[in-house]
Parts: sequence; C-alpha cells; structure tokens
Amino acid sequence: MTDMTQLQPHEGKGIRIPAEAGIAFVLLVVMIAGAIASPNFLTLSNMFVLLLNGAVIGFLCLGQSFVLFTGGIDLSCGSVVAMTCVLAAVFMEYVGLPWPVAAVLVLGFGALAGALNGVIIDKTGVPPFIVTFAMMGVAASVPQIITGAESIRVMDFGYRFIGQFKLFGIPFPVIALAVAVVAAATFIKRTVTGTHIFAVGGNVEAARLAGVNTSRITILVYAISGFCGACGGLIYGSRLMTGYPTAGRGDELFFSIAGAVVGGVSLFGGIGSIWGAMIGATLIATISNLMNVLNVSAYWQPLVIGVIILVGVTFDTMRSSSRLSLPWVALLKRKFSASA
Amino acid sequence: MTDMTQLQPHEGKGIRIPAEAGIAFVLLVVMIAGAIASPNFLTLSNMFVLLLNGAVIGFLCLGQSFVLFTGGIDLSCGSVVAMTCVLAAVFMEYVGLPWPVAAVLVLGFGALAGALNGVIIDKTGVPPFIVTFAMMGVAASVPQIITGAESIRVMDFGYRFIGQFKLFGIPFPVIALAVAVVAAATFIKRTVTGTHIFAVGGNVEAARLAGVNTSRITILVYAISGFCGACGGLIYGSRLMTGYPTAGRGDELFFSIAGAVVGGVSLFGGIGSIWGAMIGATLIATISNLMNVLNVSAYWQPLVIGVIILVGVTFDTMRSSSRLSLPWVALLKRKFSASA
Amino acid sequence: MSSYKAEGITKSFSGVGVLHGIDFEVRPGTIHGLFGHNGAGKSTLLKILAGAQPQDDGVLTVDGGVVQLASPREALAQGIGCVYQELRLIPNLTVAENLFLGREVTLGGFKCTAEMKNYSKTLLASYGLNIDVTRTVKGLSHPEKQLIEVIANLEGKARFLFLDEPTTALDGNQSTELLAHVRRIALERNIGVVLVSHKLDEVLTVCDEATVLSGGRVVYYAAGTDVSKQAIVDAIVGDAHGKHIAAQREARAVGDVFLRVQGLAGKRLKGADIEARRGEVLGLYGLVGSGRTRFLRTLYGMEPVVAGTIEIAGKPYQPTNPKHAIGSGIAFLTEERKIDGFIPLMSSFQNVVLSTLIKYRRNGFVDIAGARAAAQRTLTSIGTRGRLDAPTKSLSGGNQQKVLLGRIIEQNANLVLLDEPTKGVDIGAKSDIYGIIRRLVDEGRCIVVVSSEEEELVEICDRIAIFQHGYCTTEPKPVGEWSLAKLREAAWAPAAA
Amino acid sequence: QDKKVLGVALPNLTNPYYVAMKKSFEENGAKQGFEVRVLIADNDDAKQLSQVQTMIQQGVNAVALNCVSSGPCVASVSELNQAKVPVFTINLLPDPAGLKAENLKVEQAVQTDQKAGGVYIGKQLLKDIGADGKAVVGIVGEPTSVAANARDDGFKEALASNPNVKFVALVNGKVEETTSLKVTTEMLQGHPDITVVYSDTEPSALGAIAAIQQLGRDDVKLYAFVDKLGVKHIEDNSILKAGAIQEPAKLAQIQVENIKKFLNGEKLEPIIDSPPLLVNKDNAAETVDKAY
Ligand SMILES: Nc1ncnc2c1ncn2[C@@H]1O[C@H](COP(=O)(O)OP(=O)(O)OP(=O)(O)O)[C@@H](O)[C@H]1O
Ligand SMILES: Nc1ncnc2c1ncn2[C@@H]1O[C@H](COP(=O)(O)OP(=O)(O)OP(=O)(O)O)[C@@H](O)[C@H]1O
Ligand SMILES: [Mg+2]
Ligand SMILES: [Mg+2]
Repeated sequence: MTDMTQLQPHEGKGIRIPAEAGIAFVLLVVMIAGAIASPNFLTLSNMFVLLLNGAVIGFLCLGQSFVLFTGGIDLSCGSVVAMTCVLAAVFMEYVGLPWPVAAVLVLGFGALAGALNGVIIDKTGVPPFIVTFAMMGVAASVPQIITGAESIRVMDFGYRFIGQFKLFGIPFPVIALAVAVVAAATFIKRTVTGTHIFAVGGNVEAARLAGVNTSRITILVYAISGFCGACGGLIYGSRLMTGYPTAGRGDELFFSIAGAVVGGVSLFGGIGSIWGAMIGATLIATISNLMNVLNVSAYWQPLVIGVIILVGVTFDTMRSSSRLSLPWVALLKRKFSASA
Repeated sequence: MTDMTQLQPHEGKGIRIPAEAGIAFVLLVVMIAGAIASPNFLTLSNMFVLLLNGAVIGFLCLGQSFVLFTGGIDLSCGSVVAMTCVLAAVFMEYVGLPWPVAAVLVLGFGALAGALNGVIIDKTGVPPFIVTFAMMGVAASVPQIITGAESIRVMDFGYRFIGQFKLFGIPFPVIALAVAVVAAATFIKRTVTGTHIFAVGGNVEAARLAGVNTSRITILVYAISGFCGACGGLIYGSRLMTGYPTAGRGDELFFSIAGAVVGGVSLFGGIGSIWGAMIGATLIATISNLMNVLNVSAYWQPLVIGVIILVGVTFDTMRSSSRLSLPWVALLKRKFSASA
Repeated sequence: MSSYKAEGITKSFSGVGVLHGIDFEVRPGTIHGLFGHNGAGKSTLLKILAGAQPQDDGVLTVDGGVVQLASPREALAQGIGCVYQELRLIPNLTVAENLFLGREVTLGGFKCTAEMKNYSKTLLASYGLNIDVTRTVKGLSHPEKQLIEVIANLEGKARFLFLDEPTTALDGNQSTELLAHVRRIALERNIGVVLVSHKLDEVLTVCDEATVLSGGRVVYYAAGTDVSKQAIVDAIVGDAHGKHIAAQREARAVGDVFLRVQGLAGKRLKGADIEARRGEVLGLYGLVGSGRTRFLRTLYGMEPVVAGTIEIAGKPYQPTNPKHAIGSGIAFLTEERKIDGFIPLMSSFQNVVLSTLIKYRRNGFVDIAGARAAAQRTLTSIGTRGRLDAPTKSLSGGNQQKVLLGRIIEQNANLVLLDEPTKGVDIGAKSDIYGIIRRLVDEGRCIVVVSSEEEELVEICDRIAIFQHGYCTTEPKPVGEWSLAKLREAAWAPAAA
Repeated sequence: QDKKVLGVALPNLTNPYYVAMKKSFEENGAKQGFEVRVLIADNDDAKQLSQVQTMIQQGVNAVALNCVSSGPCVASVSELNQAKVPVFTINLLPDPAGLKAENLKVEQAVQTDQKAGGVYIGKQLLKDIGADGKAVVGIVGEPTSVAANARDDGFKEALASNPNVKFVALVNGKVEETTSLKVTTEMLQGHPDITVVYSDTEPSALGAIAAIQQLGRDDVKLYAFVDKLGVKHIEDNSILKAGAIQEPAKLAQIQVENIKKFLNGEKLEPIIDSPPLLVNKDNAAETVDKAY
C-alpha cells in the first residue's frame, strides 16, 4: 500500500520486498530473453524507441491508475487523446494560435473533459463505466465532426518539439513521462490528497466519515486522467504533425487498464502503486516492441502477449501470496539478516 | 421471545416496483421516439431485424452477466465468438462433420475455453481481467493461425438453419436467445446455484465460510460465458455461411459489458438481474438500430449512443435512489393502495 | 468418547506466531467459554476449528478420529459450524436467502422459496424479530444482522457450534435471551458450543467450562464449579495491566451547556431535545432501533436534518457533511467499524491519522515519520496489539476497534460522539478507554456515548437520557438516579409522544 | 552474403485485401531474394509510425509502406528519410501536400486510383438503368476513411448526370462482414425504397449480399468493390450486378520487383498507376482468377 508502510518495520528483522518486485522481475526476465533472442533489442536506441512508443500508453496508464485507485474506471481516455490531438491542430491551423498556447489550451480541455466525468459521477451516482462510456462517445465524435475523416496537417514546426525533440538522445515524451511519474508517485505518497485517494478506493463510506472530501477526490482523479489523455493527444499530434481523429482509439484504452492491473492495481480500488502500474505498462510496451523486433507473426501476437502476461502475473500473484518462494529472495533475506 | 426492537416497521404495504422498471421505461421512451421519428422503425419486421442483429450481443451479454454477478469480468467472449465461428467452419469443411455435430462440438469448445478461464482464476488467484485478457489473445490468434486470416466458406447448407431459419416469421437466433434468457433467469432465481452465484459476488469470503463451493461457481460462470460466446460464433457463422476470424471482435465485447451495466448489473458483483441485463442489451441494440434506420451520420453515432445511455441511466439511478419521482409511479402506488 | 478435540495447534501469519500449541476440547451438550485479551488468538483458533483457516501444526479429532478440514464446507458437512466475529451476511441477498445460505431446501433441483420464506418468518418471530424476510440484509440494523447470523447457525444441523462474540451489538436483554436460547438448544440437541466473549458476567452464567488464552497460549482452564470470574479476569489482564481496579468516580465540576439540540428530526429521526455540558459524559440509552445511532449520525452530517436546531458552544450549527462536522470540532466513532469505520487495506497508522493528516503537513508534504510516531503513541496508550504497519484488516476485531478509538483521540475534538465505543474490546483495554474518556472530559470536552451495555453507561456517564421510538424528550437524569433495572424499565415505557 | 531485408508495413489483416497483399509480398520477396518482415499496424497510425521505427532499428534495406491514413503517414516517411532508408509506398499514399511541405522523398508509389474504381462502377450502373433510369441508392461505406470516401465520390460523380438517381443513406460497414450485414439490413429497413446498394469495400459487400438475401429483397441490386467470392456472385448474376476488383497481389509484385531494381541501381518511375478492373456479368468468368 501507500505511504507509511514504507517506513522501517518496527520488528526490525528482515527486509521487506516491495510489492512491485515480482512484476519488475518478470520485466527483467522478458528483457533478458529479448536480449538473447535479438542483438537489436537491448540497444540504447531501441530502448528509447520502446519508451517513446510506450509514452502515450504510459501517460494514459498513469491517469488511469489514479482513477483505478479510487475504484473507478475511465473508458474515455483514449477518445480524449483523439479529441485533443485534433483540437490542437485546429487551434494552430484554423485559429492560428502559436503552438505553446494551443498545447496549454488543449491540456486544459483534457482536464476539463475529465473533470466533467468526475462531476457527473459524483453528483448523479451513475457508475463510472457508464459516465466515461458516454464521454468516450462524445470525445470520439467531436474530432470526427470537426474534420470528417480527414486529418489536419500541422504547419507550425515548433510543435515538433513535444514529440520529436531529444535531450541527450532521450526523446522529450519520455522525459515528460518520467517527470510526470515521479511527480505522481510523490503526490500519491507524500500528500494528504494522495492518502485520501486511497482511502476513497479502500472504503468510500469510511473515508467520507473520516472527513475526506470524496467529491473533490473523485473530480480530481478524473481530471488527472483527462489531463494525461491530453498529454497523449499532444504527443501523437506532434509526432505525426497531424491532428487525426483516430489517434489513441486503438489498443490504448485497453492497454492503459491492462498495464495498471498487471502492475498490481486492483479494479476494485484501494490497492496498487504508481510504480507498479508503470512497470506494468512498460512490460506491455516491451513485449509489443520485442514481438516486432523478433518479427513474430501478426497472427501469433495476441496469443504471445496474452500468455506472457498471464504467466508473469501468475508468478507475481503466487509469489506475493507466498504459494511460491523465490530462491533469490530467500538468499537476499538470509544475507541481510546475517549482516544485521 | 418478545419484540424488543423499536425499528420502524418495515413497510409491507404498497407495491414494490422491480429494479428493472427504470431502464425498461427508458427503452420504452426510445422506442416511442423512434416510432415518431421514422414510420419504418416500429414495424414488426424491423423489430425482428433489431432482435436478430442484437442476438449475438444478447448472448454475450447473457454470459457476461453471469460472470459479472460473481464480481468477475470476461474479456475473452468476443474472441471466443471468432474462434468458434472459424472452428465450426473447419469442422464442416475440412474435417467433414455434418453441421449439427460441428455445432455441438463447437459449443463444447466454447464452454471449455470459458471453463479454462474459470479454473485458472480459481486456482491461481490472478485477477479475472488478466486471465480473460490472455484467453482473449489465445482465442483471437487460434483462428488466424488456422486459416491464415482468411475466411472459410461453408458449403453445408443445413448450417443455414441456425442463423436463417424462421419460425412464424421469428428468426431462430431470436427464439434461441429468448429460450436461453428464460432458462438463465429461472436458473438464477430458482436454483441453489443461482443464489450461490450472487453470494460469491456479494462477498466471496462470506460465501466460502457459509459452505458455498466457490471454485465450482467460478468455473461454472466462465463456462457459461464461453458457451454463450460459442452461440454467438455459430449465429454469425451461419448467417454469413462463413467462418471468418474477425467475427465478434468489434464492439461486441464492449457492448456485452455495457448492456449489463446499463441494465443495473454492478461491475463489483452481487447486484443485478438477467432481465435487467437483457433490457440493457436491448436498449443498446435499439439505439444502434435506430441510428442506422434514421441514417444518423457515422461521425455522430458514438456521441448519440453515449448521451442517450448516460441520460437513461442517470434517470434510472436517480429514480431508484428516489432523488427523482415519477408521476406514474406515484399514481400507480396510490391506485394500488386505494384498492387494497 | 464423543468430543471435538484440538491438540498442539500452532499458527503464524507471515512469520509472526499467533497460536503456540493450543489444546482445546468441546463436548456435546456443554458450553465452553473462551476468553482472552484482544489479539490473544481466540478468533484464529475458532477459524482453525471451523476449517476456515489451516493450522500450521497440530491435530483435530472428532470422536477420536483425526479430521482434515480443507474448507468450511467440509467442516459443515461434518457438523461443525461457526459464527464469525466479523459479520458474514451477503448484503444483497434477502434475509431468507441468508438464513438458508449453504443449506437451501430444494425439490427436484429447484429451491423451495416459499417454504424457506415461511420457515424464516416463523423462526425470526420466535426470536422476537419482526423483519420482512424478503428484504435484502443490506438495509438492516447492525443488531438485527448479528441476531440473524447467530440464529441461522443455531438452526443448522451442527453438532459443534462456535460463536465468536455473538452479542457485541445486542443490548443486555437481548443478549441474555439469546444466550438462554443457546443454552437450551445446546442441551436439547446435544450440541457442543464454544462461546467467545468479553462480557464475562453474561457468558459465565451459561458456561460449563472456561479457557483463557493469552498471547496464543492457554493460561487458564477450569470446569464446572471451579470456574472463577476473578481468576479469569486475572488471567486475561495478566501482568501487563496489573490488577484491574474498579474505576474511581469523583464528582466533577460540570461546565455550561455545550451542545444544545432542540426538536431535531431527520428522515429517520423523529424528535430529539438534548443538552450536554462541557466536562460531562452524557449517556444515551434505548432499545435497539430507538434512534440513538440515527441521532449521532444526524449530528455528524451523515443524515439530513429535516427540522430542529442545534447549537454548539452557543453558536448555531447546521450539519452538512462529516468534513464540516470535523471542522466544527466534532469527532464520531461509528457503530459498524467494517462498514464505515476503517479503510481495510491501510495500515493502522494511516487509519489513525486519516482525519488529521493535515496537522502533519510541512510545505505541502506530509511528515510521514511524525504522523506515524504520533499514531504509534496513541495506539500504544490504549494497548493495541498486532502489526500496526500491516493492513488494519489483519488485526483482531478488538484491536481494530482500538484503531478507531485512536483516531478519535487524535482528533482532539471538543464534542465527541461515541457509538458503542468498547464493542469487542477486552476488559483490560476497556478500563483504559474509560480512563481516556474521563481524561477527555476532565479537559473540559463534551462526550456523548451510546451504548447497549447498561453497566458501561452507569460506570462512565454523568447523566443518561433515554431514546424511544426515535424520540428523546425527557430530561437526562444524573447517573446516581439510575440503576440497570431502572434503565431497562425507562426504555420499555410507552413512548412519550 | 546476407540477404537484403525488406520491411513491409500494412494497416491490418482483418481485410482480406491486405492478407492477399501480405502473401504476395512474402512470396515475391522470397523470389527476389529478400528477407521480408511484415508488420501490421491494426489501423493505428501511431502504431504504424512505431513499427516503422522498429524497422529502422532492425536496419532494413527498404520499406514498402501502405499507409493507415494519408495525413499521419507523412511522419513515417519523414522518419525513413532521416534514417536514409528508401521508401516505397503502395496502395494508399501519404498526403502529397505534406510530403511537399517537408520536402520528403518517396522512391516510387504504386497506387490504386480509389476514385476510378467508384467511377467504373457508377458508369456500369448508369448503363444498367439507362441514362435517366431511376435508382434509389444506399451506400455501405466507411465514412471514417478517406480512401473509402474517395470511392464513394467517384461513384457519385459518375452518376451525377442522371437526376433520377437519388442517394438516400450512408451507413458504416466498418470493412467487416457482420457489421455490414447488420447496418445494411437496418438501412434497408429505414429506407424500404432503396433499389441499389453500393458497397465500397469487399468485406462489406459480402455482408450486404447476405443482408439483401435474408431480407428477401429480390428487387435490390448490389454494386460493390469485390474479391474473388464477389466475382463469383457477379457471375451468378443474382444480387451483385457489377463491381471493381483490386489486385493487391499484383501491386505487391510490381513493388517488390521495382525495389529489387532500385537496389540494383536502376532508376524508377515515380508513380505507377494500377487502376481497379471493372467486373460485370460479361467478363466475370475471365476475371475471376485475377481477383484475390
Ligand atoms: N489474516 C491475518 N493476517 C495477519 N495477521 C493476522 C491475521 N488474522 C489474525 N492475525 C493476527 O493474529 C492475532 C490474533 O488474532 P485473533 O483475531 O485470533 O485475536 P482475538 O483473540 O480474536 O482478538 P479479539 O478479542 O480482538 O477478537 C492478532 O495479532 C492478529 O493481528
Ligand atoms: N441513511 C439511511 N437510510 C436508510 N437506512 C439507513 C440509513 N443509515 C443507516 N440505515 C440503516 O438503518 C438501520 C437502523 O438504523 P439504526 O441502527 O441507525 O437505528 P437506531 O434506531 O439509531 O439504532 P440504535 O438506537 O440501536 O442505535 C441501520 O443500522 C442501517 O442499516
Ligand atoms: Mg476475535
Ligand atoms: Mg445503534
């Protein structure tokens, strides 16, 4: 769980293995297997490609995690990507705004769409599934209505910065995601609101009774998810220098949820961590990159990704429920307690 | 022992309005609106078309409801449609089995795939989301691998029966679905297993402690969902007389969940009814039929369906939480209590 | 020789030993009382006996034959049933369905719904419960749920029945009657019963044998006339608390009126006129369902106010929501800790400081170490045992209750509303809690306590008021004018309004 | 010596069109001595871009690129140009304006003229009903794809001369049999006066045939882009009256051969046009082998 548990256990003896270790280990295994299978896989440049291509799913997964922590679900995040991607192009090309203004405006729009989800869920008590389903429809339709099937080419070349700029060889979206993840993890762990998010997910009635402003938390998490969706829209838009209405409407929604769940976030709320979710998303991005690098047949890809993830999560689940014990864990434990 | 409590007498008077009434009312309103908007909507032939086109989603929603009642989720049902659709064609065309044998075999395969989901979930404790995600991948890959993504034309014309036969003008899939729904509702309501399904969804630990065989229930509900997926595969296959690997891999999965949720089934388990889920699925089928009958632009369709469903469910939620009262309900109540 | 016997039972959770070689025996037709401090391992022992958890080591034998219980289902099949400490009803099933869960009556594969309904109705009526058996359990009051669960298990075909704190939510009358039922059924049907409770007086009247656990070991056993209350108390309290001293009551200077409620009514509350003063403990007594819980929840902003006025320290107060109530200096302890008490997966430290986290904020970030230290201090002061940095749900029931009390203490509120504060708490800690209540009052705070334990009210309250049918209109009387009998009599008297 | 590697980026494999194209790439690639790597974008532009990047990582020698959609596809070309990997586009081409704006280079484009196919079919319909014959047309299209819309435009253009042809409905068949079966039935329910259905993709056509058949609407005729099965239906002359076939296998073959030439230093035509073929009941029997 979150914060205070990370403090030294007062018994003192033994080290505590973080809950994320299991799935991180799975990721490591996949990486090593990939490196053995192809010399092109574990290169610095391919790692950046992997992370760059995973950045949008990473952002969505980040936002989705906040929502899942409270026991909600956000089906609209993929469509928000589409909407914001087109809106950004509209602002630059049709309205004529400079790209930084357009970008900020679009982030605001994303957060607003998310907040609207939150407000409706909070005020009406309609299940998040339905509310965000409706928002998914709306956010999917808006760009199609604006552009038809066409896409809008962006001619403001400064816009490239977001998706294509590199700092010391690291693509900007990767840097932005890293910053966002650290900020989010700190926020969740170290602030009052972060604890309250988990309280709402753990038991909403108890949280309310303990004085948590549950409405505010609900609106906040959906707004964060919407904001993350807008980040995704900008990244796609800028990488392709186009506003196109199918952006983010593929596997993105699905993988954003799957990444979080693989990383140990519960669909029922109150369980999981940002780090876990990000490791989960990275795992999915890695497998999907690896399959392309190894040229796995498209027919086999769904099977391969499904089976690897199932095996990985099963291993993780068994480990944490200690139906299975890892030799290296026992070893580490022995070593630490010896030196203590 | 004398009455020692001072709890308010639990009202026995008045009629109890079934929980499904709200969403049924929404369906009615949509129907009436449709009839006003187009003379071609509320015709008997269009109703059959609507039901026939909705039959596969209806079957999936039926199976999904069983799973949702226990607090699980089945992401693999759409892919099971694809797998069974192709398998049926393979059995008939390549193996040379007569169509009824192929059909029965395929139903068994569907149930088996579902049962496998259930067994893994039960034995490993891995979240259903992950297990059925893996099964989704496997069931999507299998037909592609078998056929190389090509479709198999079925030449055994008897196979037409399943999807194209009509009894007194009613398409066979509609009759089959109706029978299945009645059987399912009876099963849930009238058998011990039905009660146990809800008990597992309401509180799995409590159910276990009360002596419910939770493993059996888990395996059973996923097997039912797989079986329903196979029904879908046969219907699609027989309507097009083809086994093709993209069957059921569109909106089907999503609508199967959405239909149930719209009809009042909770994603958290233990709440809802078969009838509610079926009304929800019908509502979705109706809106989607209506939009094509009225020739609503494809660009607007996601928005329209999202908004109608949101408004409908909001109305339903508010009604049942009595933040809103219907004039006709008050009227009915008055009438009944007067005559009593 | 017919009995259910456990020998050398050990159990540990993630390396922490909870039971260290327990020997225990239940004989048909007798009631065996099981006692011990919070976290002593009573519930764990029962779960092992009932097949809900596997033991690490040790053997279970029924009638001399070794039994392996892989699940509660198998235990039930062997005639071993259990009512667990945490209520185990399925909220969205009906009362009748819950009563028959796991042992439904069927005919040709179908449930005999009507038969089960009718039987449930008569059954509940025979226990004095007037409940529509087709309602879902979700909407019932806490005491009703507890009664239903116990009744359901008494009705089963069990030869051995374990009851883990079955009377915590019930009032004195109800628990006496329920235990009398248990006694009767045990004798009539030759059932072996194990009864876990912290209400010694109540239980000892029906027990044939008594065992006390302490720290996962049997420290006391006696049967028949050898059973001595004082010895049990000593065994429970052990050295940790020294001798259990009856609380000292001294006259306090009572301050001016702090809480003034006039004609307060809500959707479910009819009318309450109550005044509570600074430096006083005001007790609220009434039968189950008389409106005490509703009154507290209304004050705390959990239920809407329809009519009436509230003043706190002379200023008008309009409850809107719990956050606002906390901001107005009110703290509230809920009756059902599992429903809206603690966050199950958060650590006990987090649960304690949940309402007061803001206090530990430095530059926008929570001082985690500081918050944790404060929480630990509070929890230690009320003798909380168990892994406090692990999820609260893994604590024993009584310790969970202490975590919630810890939150109340943390809040440092001026008006403290306590609904059944010592539910499931052991006798040692109880006196600690009474001490804390007294300390809070001495600091000039105002405390309102709802309790179904008359002894508790008489021991800690300065004045006691009576609720009846959702009303509280009579002036509270000083505790000196009340006795247990008088309290019951007043609660039973015909409604004033 | 190492084989040259040819990367092929295709939009999906749910449309048999691309399945046929993929096979042809693999077969002809092998024939020309390439190692062929095919990546499928699942209709996702961003995914296609990332797959192109993966190919660059793998060091392919040339890329055959079938855009998911034209606008976003420019970015993939841009990446390949930067990495100095020669790009050959096929079927659906990147937006020419975008290429020009960024000064990007495509070695050779093998294109199908989407619009031309629609025009052919439209002309055939005009011939069938007569210059001022009546027709009420419903389209089973894919309004969210520019290519499909171009086919519709061509079809409408060819019929513009006849004032008695009315277009009353457009539904989204999503290039998929079951969806098409569903929406076609619903379109016919909503507009019982429809006499001609036009389907702009091959899978939709199959769904539309089943829909018309199963509604028992013998009076409705279908015109559509067709595959082999469709051609057989035209031959039977029942519901499907005429259509256009595309030749994905041929496109791929031409492209592979030209890539081989390019890598051997030959100069290439910048654009090769491969218009669809018109199929009607007269030539159906001969054409059937050309269809995929
Ligand atoms: N599932 C679990 N995981 C970890 N620790 C547990 C678990 N269940 C019980 N414990 C621990 O075992 C110890 C004994 O708990 P148990 O519930 O048996 O106590 P108890 O005697 O019933 O106490 P109480 O009177 O408070 O109900 C406690 O320290 C508790 O924290
Ligand atoms: N807002 C609410 N609306 C409807 N029912 C509620 C509400 N809140 C609680 N309940 C249910 O009603 C039950 C009966 O109310 P409650 O126990 O609060 O009665 P009470 O009269 O205050 O009891 P007591 O006097 O014994 O404390 C509660 O236990 C709970 O299950
Ligand atoms: Mg206990
Ligand atoms: Mg109460």
